[in-house]
Amino acid sequence: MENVIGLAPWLVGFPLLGAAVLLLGGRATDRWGHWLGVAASTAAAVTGFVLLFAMISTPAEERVVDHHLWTWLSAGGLDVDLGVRLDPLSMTFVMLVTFVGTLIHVYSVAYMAHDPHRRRFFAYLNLFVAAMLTLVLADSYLLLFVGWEGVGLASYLLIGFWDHKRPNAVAAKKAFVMNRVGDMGLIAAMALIFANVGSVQFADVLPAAAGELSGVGASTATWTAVALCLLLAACGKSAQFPLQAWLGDAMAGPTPVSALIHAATMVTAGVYLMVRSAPILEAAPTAQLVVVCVGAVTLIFGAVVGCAKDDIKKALAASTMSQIGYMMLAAGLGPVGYGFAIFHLLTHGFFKAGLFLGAGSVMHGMDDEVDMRRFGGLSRFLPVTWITMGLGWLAILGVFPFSGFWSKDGIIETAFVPVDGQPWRAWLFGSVALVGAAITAFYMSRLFFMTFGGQRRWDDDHHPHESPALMTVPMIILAIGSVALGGLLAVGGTFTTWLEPVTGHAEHGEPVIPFWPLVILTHVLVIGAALLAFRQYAVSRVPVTAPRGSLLTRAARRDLFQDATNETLVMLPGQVLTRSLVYGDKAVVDGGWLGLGATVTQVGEKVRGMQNGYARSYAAMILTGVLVIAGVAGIAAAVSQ
Amino acid sequence: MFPWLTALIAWPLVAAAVTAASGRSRSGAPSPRLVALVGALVEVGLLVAAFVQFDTSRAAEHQLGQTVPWIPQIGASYAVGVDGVGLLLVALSVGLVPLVILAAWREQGGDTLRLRRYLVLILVLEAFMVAVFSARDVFLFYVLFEAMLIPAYFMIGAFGQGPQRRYAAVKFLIFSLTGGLVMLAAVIALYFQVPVDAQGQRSDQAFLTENLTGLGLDPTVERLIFLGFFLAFAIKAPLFPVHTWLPDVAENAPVGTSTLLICVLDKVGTFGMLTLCLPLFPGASQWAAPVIVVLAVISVIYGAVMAIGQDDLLRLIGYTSVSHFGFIILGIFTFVPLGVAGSGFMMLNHGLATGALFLVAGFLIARHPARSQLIADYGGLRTVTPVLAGAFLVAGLATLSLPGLATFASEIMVLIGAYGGSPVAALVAIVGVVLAAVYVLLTYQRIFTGAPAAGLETLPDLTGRERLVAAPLVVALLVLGLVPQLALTYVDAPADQSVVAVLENEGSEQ
Amino acid sequence: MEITNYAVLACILFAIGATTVLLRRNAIVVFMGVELMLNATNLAFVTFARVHGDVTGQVLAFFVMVVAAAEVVVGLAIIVTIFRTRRSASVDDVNLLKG
Amino acid sequence: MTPGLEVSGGETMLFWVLAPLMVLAALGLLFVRRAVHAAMCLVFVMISLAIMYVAQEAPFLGVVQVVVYTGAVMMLFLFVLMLVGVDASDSLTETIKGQRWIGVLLGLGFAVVLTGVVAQATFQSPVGLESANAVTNPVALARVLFGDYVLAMEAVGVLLVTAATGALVLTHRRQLTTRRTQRTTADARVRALTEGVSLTPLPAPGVYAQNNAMDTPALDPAGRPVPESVPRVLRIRGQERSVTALLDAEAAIVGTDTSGDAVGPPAGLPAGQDPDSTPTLPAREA
Repeated sequence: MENVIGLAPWLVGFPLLGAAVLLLGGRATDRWGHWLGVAASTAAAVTGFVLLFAMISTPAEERVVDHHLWTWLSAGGLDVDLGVRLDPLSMTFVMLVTFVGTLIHVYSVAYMAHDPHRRRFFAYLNLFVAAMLTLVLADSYLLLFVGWEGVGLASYLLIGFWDHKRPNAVAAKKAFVMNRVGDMGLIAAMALIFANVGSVQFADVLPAAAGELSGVGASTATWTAVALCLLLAACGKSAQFPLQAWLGDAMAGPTPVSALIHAATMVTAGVYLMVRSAPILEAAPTAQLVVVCVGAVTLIFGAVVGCAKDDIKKALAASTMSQIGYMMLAAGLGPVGYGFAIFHLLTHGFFKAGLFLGAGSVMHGMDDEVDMRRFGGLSRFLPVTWITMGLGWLAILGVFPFSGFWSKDGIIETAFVPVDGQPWRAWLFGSVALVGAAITAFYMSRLFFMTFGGQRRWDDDHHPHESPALMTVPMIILAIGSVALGGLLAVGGTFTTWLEPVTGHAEHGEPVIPFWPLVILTHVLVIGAALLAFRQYAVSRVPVTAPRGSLLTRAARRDLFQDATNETLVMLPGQVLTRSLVYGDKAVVDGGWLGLGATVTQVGEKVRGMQNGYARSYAAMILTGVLVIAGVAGIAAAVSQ
Repeated sequence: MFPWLTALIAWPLVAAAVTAASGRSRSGAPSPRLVALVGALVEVGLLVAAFVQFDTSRAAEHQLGQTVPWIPQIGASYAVGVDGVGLLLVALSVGLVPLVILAAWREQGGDTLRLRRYLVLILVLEAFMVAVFSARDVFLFYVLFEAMLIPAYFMIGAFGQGPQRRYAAVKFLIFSLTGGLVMLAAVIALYFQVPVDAQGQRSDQAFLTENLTGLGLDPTVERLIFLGFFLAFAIKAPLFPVHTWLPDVAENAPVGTSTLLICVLDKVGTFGMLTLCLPLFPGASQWAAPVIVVLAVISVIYGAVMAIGQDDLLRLIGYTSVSHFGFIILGIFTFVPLGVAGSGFMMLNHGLATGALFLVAGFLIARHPARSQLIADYGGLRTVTPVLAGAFLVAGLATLSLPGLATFASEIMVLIGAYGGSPVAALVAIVGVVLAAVYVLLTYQRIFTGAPAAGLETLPDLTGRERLVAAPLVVALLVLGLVPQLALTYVDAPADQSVVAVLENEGSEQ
Repeated sequence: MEITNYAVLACILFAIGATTVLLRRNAIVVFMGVELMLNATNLAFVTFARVHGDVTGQVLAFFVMVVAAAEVVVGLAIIVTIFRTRRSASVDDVNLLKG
Repeated sequence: MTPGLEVSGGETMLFWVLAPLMVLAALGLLFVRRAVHAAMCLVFVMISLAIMYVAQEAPFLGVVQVVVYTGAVMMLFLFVLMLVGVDASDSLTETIKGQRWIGVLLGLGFAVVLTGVVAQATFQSPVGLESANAVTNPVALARVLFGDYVLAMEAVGVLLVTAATGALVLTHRRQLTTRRTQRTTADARVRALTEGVSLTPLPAPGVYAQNNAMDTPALDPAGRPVPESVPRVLRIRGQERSVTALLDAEAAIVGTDTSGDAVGPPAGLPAGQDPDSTPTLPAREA
């Protein structure tokens, strides 16, 4: 491990270098720029594999390695190293990011083949990967924050990639700003941590939170505050309730971007932050409960929204929100949950990337049409896409033995485990997770059947065709992952054990419903929901224009009024405040000073009357002065005598 | 020991004189702008030499200077010397001037004579700026503080592009003078606080800062004198609610002037707070800190909200500075070493980031057929002028303190540090981070995204000269972002010393 | 008689001279008022020289005379110049100092 | 009286005679209309002062006072008056609002305060200049002047030279237009003919048997008086004499009837002037 740790910085270095060359090289790199991007990402992935094998061959207790690069910030008591922390958790992310990221890079070469700015696109993709790797490799909260915001920047650039259309630019800005709202939380958390621990290095903070350091530490209330601040940050980045509104709009970017954001980077960062800060969460049980609640709410929220969306990408986006909700829920459930959260994140990374790439493939074949009501019966025209998406669909449904089953079922099971002997929490969150699984099954099946099943609903000027190999190969690889990865890693608890150096070992508690009945119950619900969707969207006709729908449907189509709420609660008051302050600055603040000036001027005008220009008047004034002085002197002399 | 600072102060004056004499009618004579640029670059060379001479292990001490009696009768001396913070600000002034000159290459209507006058003023201002950051004598500091107004006044009023340039120049002058005169009263009052010797005489170096430190003033006197100084610095900085001159100046002055004025000259305000107010009046600083912190936080939020609401691009940038100065002041007056160091660092970074923003905005405006400054007159320029858009975005990201750029390191230091001193203030100030994202990205969105605005479809992209202007700033922001320690070694010790001065005083009072 | 009577006389003459400056409009007469004031001070100088037994007072009076002579020369030249351009010797016609 | 110095009876008398007269003359500065009269009043005050100086043991100053003030300064005043003020009669009506009352009040107040202060003050007992003037007053003065005040003396010398130069510069008129030669003057006159300006010089004043002065107008061939023949200043001042009065006076002396059978040109018509060629000119102002 020690001999290869020096490679770790290159995980960030390769894609960063790639981005720099592509951005600074300008048009000169247009011809081969995309391949450079792919190469940079591949190099990172290869480096990742090398490190992974090195780590596997290291004893479990030596797998957490801090690698110091240089002193980044050292002033006024704050010492932050620029360094890398490589442990199983970050290793997992490195592999996810570099591997899936590379596949998406390859896919994009073909997907963006006709875009004149493909080079720039690859520069941003590389930047995205670099930022995400910085985030997961950071050895301090401050460095993590660098990657955290870097991801935000990259997503901003990519969502707004086609910013010659104003709405895309607005969506990009919305994503960045909402992320920043979350970032406030991270800054506040760092401030709190520094004030209490005197450091922001993981190596200092996490043991302090775990109570392993004598003399350093803070009260539960403080840790709760820290954890809630971190949660705010995670909500922003991972599009959790109430900062979820940017995710749907983020579909403005090219489809590979969506795949990258949803599967490998960005939204998973929140879950990473939660798991990374596990000791802090555990020092703050209240915060844990809040995390679970946020996860649960988002889980249902995303699922409900997903049921109503006709835009294939937005439906997938809603699904991501919901799936990340699962992970957050798991992350709030303690040590066992962490493992499943990350596990689900990993499997989700594969099948969601596959689904998005599939959706991109469909759009590619359908001239960028995204309305599922204008798809239908595409399975004949896009067989590879159909099969790979079908595997991804089964995975996300959590059907045995696909990947999703191993991770999602784990979460549901964990949710049913009572915490602190409080069975109501087990029942509540367990059922939410269960219901969420059912709804997930419904809307994902709806998506799948509306796209590939039923009759064709597209016009004659569409000529659906299968995508080129550069696009299908990554999809196939991802589909394989969706099928097999979960099973491979779940057997014998491989993955949970793998993470133990980070999350600590924890025994499974007993769920309130025994394991096998729960699996069966889940499957019954999931398959039932899928059949319902099949009947509704594959067997019966799907109207090309959306019916008015029930109240809930209409609300869900409008994202359960999330934008309306934000506009009413934040934007409108903000605009009113801005306008009134701009007016007030001119009228009151500046007006006050100008008024003061005007008063002086007016007094001057009055006094100016005395300056009539007549020498004799001036002489009279002089004489008056002399008289006054002489009089005063005389009186003073008289008095003193 | 060679008096590096005196050389740094004197050289721009020489360059100004040569510039003033150059380009007179003879066709063979070098053009004034070339002379000015070479002069400014030689100054940069001097600066590099000064940096080499500076001993970072003694960063809290004043170095590179000299002390010569000036008016011994009133205890004034020509005493110069810089600590780490001063050196960074000197570097900022010296570094920005060649860029500003280069940026003004084709400004002032291509009129060589007019441009020559402008460049001479820039160089004179540079000398004053370097001098004011290195003054170690309060009287000298005051004189320079006021002297800077003269070139600045003309650089706004005579060379501005806005319709209200004279109004702005006069407003700037009156605000600054008001503060300056109150400060003069405080300076005089301070002189009389210096103890007299057996003959009833005061030291002929009474105005040296070290002779004014630790006088053990009467609290009331100390507070009054402190307020005199602080008012001048707050106006200069500018702090809410005495900021209103700044947007007018930003709107009407040429961008080069705004760059020097807001990015460098205004730092005198915060620099003065850090190097004069804190060490000289530790008790009063603590006494006034709660109010100042509140004003600083208001500045942060207020400046940002105002920036969001602006229609004029340069005015907007002006308001962003109000917000940033709020951060700097917040960092100084929470008396936490980390925050103070962050403020010192931020003074440098704000100059780089806002300077870049101003200069790039200047390039943008110069391209508009009507030289419009209204954001609404632009649109969709990313596709037309990608490099310009990129430069603007980087400058904007630096303004919103994106991690990886230098501004981030300083801002986070201020926020984390301020939390240690005043948690509520820090938490409120964090909101400024979000607002910064809004004003930067909103502006970028309005100017550079969407379909190109009518009449702007064929604007040329940044020329080589303009790229040469933007590149050093961007590189500096990136390098200092990745290795902030390069600058922090200069800032850390002086910041520590300032805080220690305040806290020791507190200890002695208890 | 007391020697201070001279001083009182000087005061009265001075006051009259000052009043002349205030009331007359002809620049030449105003000037005469100024001369009267100067003369009054000279009288005071001479008187106090006598009181103190020191001729320095007389020397000062002498200086006053010389300076007054110089002043008259310049002052009258100014009046003449102004008269040439304005065709008036009234001090009220020259009010360029009006604010 | 204090022991040091006794004011002699003669001096006392001199003072009480001169002082009221001086005050009166000084007040003349305030009240007379004509600037010339004011100047004469001032001359009186100054000469009286000179006398007082002599009485106060300052004979040198007394002489200088006469020479410099009355001799040089006041003459300068009179010259300037002649240059500028002949027809500028000074009206005493006040134009600045309230200035008169302010002036009077201030003057009175000033006089009262100064006098009050001076009269109230206690001075040391007068020493007198007997000992100081032992070497005669001019010598004593000279010792101080060229001893203690030599620098000031030099400076004052420079001042005088500067003042003289300054006066020259101030009153010097630059030649702004081309020089007026005889030819240009003649040409201008010819051009001005159309405007009714005479080509010839103005007629000289009348010459009469009994009276031959500037203030009497000449008569034209028709026997009418020509007002322009009288200098402008006299006309403005109203100091010209009417022809009728003149002729009446002459007639009274000669004892002949002037209104009777006179055929030829009236007496006093300037010789050599052709009666027919003399036009009646409009009054010429310039």
